[in-house]
Amino acid sequence: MDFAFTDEQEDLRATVRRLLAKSDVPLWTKMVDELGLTALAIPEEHGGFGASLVEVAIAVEETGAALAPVPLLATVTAAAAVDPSTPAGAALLSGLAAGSTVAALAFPDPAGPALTATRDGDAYLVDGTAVHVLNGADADIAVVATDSGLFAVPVAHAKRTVHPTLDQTRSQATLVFEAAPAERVGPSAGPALSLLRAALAVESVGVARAALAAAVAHLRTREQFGAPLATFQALRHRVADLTVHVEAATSSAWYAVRVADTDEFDTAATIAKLVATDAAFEVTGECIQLLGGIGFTWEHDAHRYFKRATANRLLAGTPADLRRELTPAALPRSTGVRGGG
Amino acid sequence: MDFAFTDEQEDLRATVRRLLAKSDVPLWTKMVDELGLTALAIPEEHGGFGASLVEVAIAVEETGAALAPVPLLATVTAAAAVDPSTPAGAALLSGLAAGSTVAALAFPDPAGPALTATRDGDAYLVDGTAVHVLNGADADIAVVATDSGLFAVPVAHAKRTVHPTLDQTRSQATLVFEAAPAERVGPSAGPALSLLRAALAVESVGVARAALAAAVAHLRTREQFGAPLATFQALRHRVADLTVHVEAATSSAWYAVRVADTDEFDTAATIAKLVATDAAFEVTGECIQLLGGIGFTWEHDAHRYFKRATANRLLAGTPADLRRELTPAALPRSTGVRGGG
Amino acid sequence: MDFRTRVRDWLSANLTGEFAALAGTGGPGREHENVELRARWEKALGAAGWIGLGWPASHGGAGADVATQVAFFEEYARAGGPGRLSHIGEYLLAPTLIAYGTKDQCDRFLPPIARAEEFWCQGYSEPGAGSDLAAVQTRAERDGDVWRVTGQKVWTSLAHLADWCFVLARTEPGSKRHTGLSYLLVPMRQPGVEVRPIVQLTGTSEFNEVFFDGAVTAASNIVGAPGEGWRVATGTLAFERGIATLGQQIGFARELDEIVTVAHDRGLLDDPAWSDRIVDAWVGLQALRHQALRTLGSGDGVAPSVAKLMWATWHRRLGELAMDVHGAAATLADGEPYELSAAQRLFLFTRADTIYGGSNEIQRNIIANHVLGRSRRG
Amino acid sequence: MDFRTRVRDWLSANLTGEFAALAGTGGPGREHENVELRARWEKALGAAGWIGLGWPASHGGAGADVATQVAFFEEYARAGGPGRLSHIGEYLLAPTLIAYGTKDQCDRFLPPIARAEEFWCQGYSEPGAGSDLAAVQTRAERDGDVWRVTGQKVWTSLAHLADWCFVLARTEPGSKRHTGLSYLLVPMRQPGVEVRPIVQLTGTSEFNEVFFDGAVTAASNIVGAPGEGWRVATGTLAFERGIATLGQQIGFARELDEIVTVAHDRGLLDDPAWSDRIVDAWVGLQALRHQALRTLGSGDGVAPSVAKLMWATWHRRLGELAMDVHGAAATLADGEPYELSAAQRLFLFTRADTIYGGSNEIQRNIIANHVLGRSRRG
Repeated sequence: MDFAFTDEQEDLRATVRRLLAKSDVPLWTKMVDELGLTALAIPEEHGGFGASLVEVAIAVEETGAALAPVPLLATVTAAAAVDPSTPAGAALLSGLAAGSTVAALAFPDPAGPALTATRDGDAYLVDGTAVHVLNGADADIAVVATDSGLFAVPVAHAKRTVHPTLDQTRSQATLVFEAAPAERVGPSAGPALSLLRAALAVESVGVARAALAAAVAHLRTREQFGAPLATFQALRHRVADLTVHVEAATSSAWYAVRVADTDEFDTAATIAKLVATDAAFEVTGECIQLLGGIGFTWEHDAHRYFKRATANRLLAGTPADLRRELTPAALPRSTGVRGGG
Repeated sequence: MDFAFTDEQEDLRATVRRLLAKSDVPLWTKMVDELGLTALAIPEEHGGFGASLVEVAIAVEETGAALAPVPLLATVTAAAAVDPSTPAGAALLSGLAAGSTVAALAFPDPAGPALTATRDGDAYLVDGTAVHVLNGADADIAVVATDSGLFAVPVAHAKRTVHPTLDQTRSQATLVFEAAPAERVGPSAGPALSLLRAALAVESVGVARAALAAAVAHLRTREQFGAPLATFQALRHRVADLTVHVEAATSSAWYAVRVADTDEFDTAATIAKLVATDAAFEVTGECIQLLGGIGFTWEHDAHRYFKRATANRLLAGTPADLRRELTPAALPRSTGVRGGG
Repeated sequence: MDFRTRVRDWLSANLTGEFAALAGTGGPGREHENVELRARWEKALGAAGWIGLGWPASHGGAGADVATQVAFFEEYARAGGPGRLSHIGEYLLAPTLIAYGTKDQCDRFLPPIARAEEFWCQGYSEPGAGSDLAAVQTRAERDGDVWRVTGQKVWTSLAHLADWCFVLARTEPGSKRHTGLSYLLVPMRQPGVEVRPIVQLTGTSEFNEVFFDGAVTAASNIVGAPGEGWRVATGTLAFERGIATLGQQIGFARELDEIVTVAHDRGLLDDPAWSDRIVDAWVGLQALRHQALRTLGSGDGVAPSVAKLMWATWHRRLGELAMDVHGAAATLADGEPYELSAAQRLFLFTRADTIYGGSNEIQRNIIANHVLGRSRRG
Repeated sequence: MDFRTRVRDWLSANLTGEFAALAGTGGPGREHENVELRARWEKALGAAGWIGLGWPASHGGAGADVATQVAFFEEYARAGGPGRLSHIGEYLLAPTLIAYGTKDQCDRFLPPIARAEEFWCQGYSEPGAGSDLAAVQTRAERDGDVWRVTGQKVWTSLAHLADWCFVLARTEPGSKRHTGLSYLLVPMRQPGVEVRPIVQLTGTSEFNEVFFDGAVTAASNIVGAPGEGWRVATGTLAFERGIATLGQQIGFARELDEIVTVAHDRGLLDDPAWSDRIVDAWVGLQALRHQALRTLGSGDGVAPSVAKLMWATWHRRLGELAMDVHGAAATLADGEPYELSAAQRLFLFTRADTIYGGSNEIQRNIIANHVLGRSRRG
């Protein structure tokens, strides 16, 4: 397996990073119009660049590192879930590639009733409630995971409640569908959740890396007791441990991206979500500690990284949920006897 | 609640410590004959000193710190469990006070059948299997926890299997009783397990403290990269964290000792066992790390502390067992609604 | 009537009427709540003689022993008494004055503290110094009958409410670190003092920056001799926590209860993985209690540092548990603009627990100095 | 036939007969097992051309790329191949000779390694120096045609089996730290060399003390110039792990399987608290694999340190889990005098994992130097 990035992919990363560093407004317009980030993995025949999920993940990781309040993750995960061979899917992808549409995946509460789609002549009607829809305040189209496939529903046809969020850099909405007109954009909701999880994992890598970089910059410049904080071994070792967390998160998140087209994807995305969001939570929390007093001020970005990491950890499957989902993979036979390796 | 020790108790501690420091042989004889340590808490009318469990715990903690391979903990916990108002109990206590008898508490496998005592005329017959009997190789009398009370059984009447142990400083035996003649020495086996747990907790405090002292001595004398290890902040902070563990273990273990005569004892002893043996496990394990290479040699005592801590953690209720036992206390009402404090 | 009963009766008779709304408000992470009403409540406490319980009778206190003071804190916490506003004066300044101040200073400053007529704040930390309390740049110059104070302090709790501030200032120009500092008592309500709240990660505020720009105080308002400020300031630092600990733990138990209720309502308690985690939190709380009971008043040098590390670390983990039992719902705030749930506030503010009042790192330094001997740094 | 199949077929055809008893023996914590038989097994490996796969063809190797070498390790581990004895020569000395040695040295030393006719050990660590590899006191003096080596090395794996030792010795009297060291190749089977096994906490032994008392080696047996020893030694330290990692993880998976079996047999798997804990161990193992796959051959400077910290810490926790699933029974040994169960051996020896081969502390120093810049110490 090759984890290396091509020169073009490295260029893409640098370009996205440059744009984000400018803190340009309107950022989203530039991301879409100038860089075409929503078009990356969309097939060329639908107006995209025909690149892979790797390019998408690069953009998501960098956007996460900048905590940019744009609906990139929501839109690109929705795009990646859509089946281009469905007519409605193809049409939706063209809109997403052009950047004229913002989309978001929509899932029901795992503890509540499923979302359903029923045929109504040539069309479909979607019913049910989707919760924690990411960037739900901005989305035009909800790509809804029902038990009979993936359906595109204009958010205008749903009752939308936008919630205040702990992590203020990303909105969430509850969408209530009551016989909402919908178009089928995929035969199965299957990979949608894994795509969202893998994207949250990769984004969490960016969040953790950026938080650690901020803490490292602080340690290198700030003096205490007559010496730079960066010379205190207890802090050095803490930074080393956090680096290990970031490295592990990077590996598991990118492993999931690299196996996105294989049978392994669901398991890999679940592992990545667990490993990377736990790591980001630990790293961003410890970065507050490394920063000391300013770390818990509103003014410093440290709490924003921490809150994003907290949200990414609890959304789309809590660590407790993910562990239970992984139990069959980890303990494949009830006899407890498994083959080596 | 007063945790302070009286001058006499401090003297006792110093005396025990002095004896242990001499690594005298035969240590046990001196502990019994010269210091009368098995007689401490036995009432004066039965040949003891009539002191409290505090004095006993002092001796147990110090003996643990020295990893002395003597059956002190086994004998004094058995003595403390015996009811002096029973005729056989009074007789047994006299023997224990005189040091002519070594006793040990005997419990069944919690997952197996209970030990039983049945009346046979004026006497009793004990049946069943006791496992992990501490110092089972040395014990003359097993003080057996049955479902109908506490019974003294000469080990000569049991089938004794002495096991090799991970922690070579304390033997364990399995005792199989088949209609073994027994005398009733207490109306209920109730407090016996709590006494053993509290004693293991206090002993673990001694073990942890001694291991940390050995590691601290190493850090203060050994130089690396041109400076004493004790000046490396990462190691200093580790020692600070281990000190916190030792302090917490000390408080919970001694709290249990101080409430031994109250209704709180069972819960306090269970908490003490959990807190103190987990702490000792963590501390003794990390001390190996702080010592580096010599820490995992047979020659250094570090592994002996670690193995004793490991055994104390797993015997008389594993952490997993203890948590389950504490669940009703921690979650007293199934409604989950509890009064404050 | 025994002391506990007296406290309990008084609280149940007085934490009523307008004060009923105060139950559970204020305190760390919630200092912004009900400030004016809490100030009135303090006056009621003072009038009833509950402030200064531990001061010697010769200084207007009740000369209560540690156990009695603990009993007060426990009953106060059990009754849901609000976070205190006069505690900085009562527990930090007053012991300092009693130990190092003149009779005139005690006569002038202790009674208004006991009556809650004057609130205090602490001017130690400075911007950029982090936990290094000796890195004082604030300076004070003697100018005739007054000291003129110029400089900046930070992390000053309740400065916006305070009438006075005890300030560590450099009075010997060119002096370094612990030398040349003085301990000055400076009135807050004057033109040369500006207080700016620091908004913290919860969106609320309880710490402040305090700017002194030629602020004036009478020449007599110095505790100890000029240049002795470090000794005076550190001599009473240990008063900061300790006695309040057992009362604080009652608040912790209440937070844990709320978590248990949520876990129960969400059906988590039948899952041993969840109940084990809650049992661990409960066991940790018992361990905090055992630690406090064993070390309170023992004079053990590292006990305050051990206790701070233990409770701050335990409390931070409790905040994580509070979020986890809510699951994904914990990512939604209660209202606009940034109204947080109790669990979210607990979760976020406990990140500050391990930093303020002597960070975990500082506590580890103190313990290591004790166990391993002093090191060159930290 | 693809490479993997070739390896698998050879192993299944050869790990039979007397060698069948070797399955799963040897390796860290078990180096004392079946030593003579394993030495014969190494000769079989050598005869089949499996030793030196990664060496360039110009040096008698197969010039295999990283993926191929990984494939060999994976198949070897999957087949239960025993712990290797020739790996120190193959993976530590050989790359050093290829990078820094003369053609004569390569011609003399590489073929006997490839045929498993000569085993090697590594003479770096010294008593009292801990992780400080530059604290070398062993000295070597040039005496006509030979070097005479005197000093003591410690933690020398497999020294009792080794024919040769590569020794870091001080050849410039009075030199300090990293300067004045030379990298010498010293024959072990001579009167001036004494090997004493170090008994470890498992009661078994795989490390040794090695005493050199005027031990002799030919003047030509120096790699690099005199005084360049530090550069030569550290230039190839990173070879130590890395490629073997994925094979090592197959062994870890086998250990985890045994734990799962015990947990199942004891009825623990129906308890979510236990299954969650095992899932966490399994997830950690997947994370080790992802880390290895991403960083293998990447040339990332901190990757070996990150990997070492990750696996050693994970493995230590696995050892604790192995004991815990047995419960109280884990406190009983298997037999006299001190025969340990697999779980006990795993548990105890994993305490060494975080110390040998660069302790966790040393790895953290290396990572911190990379992320924060070098510090004065460590």
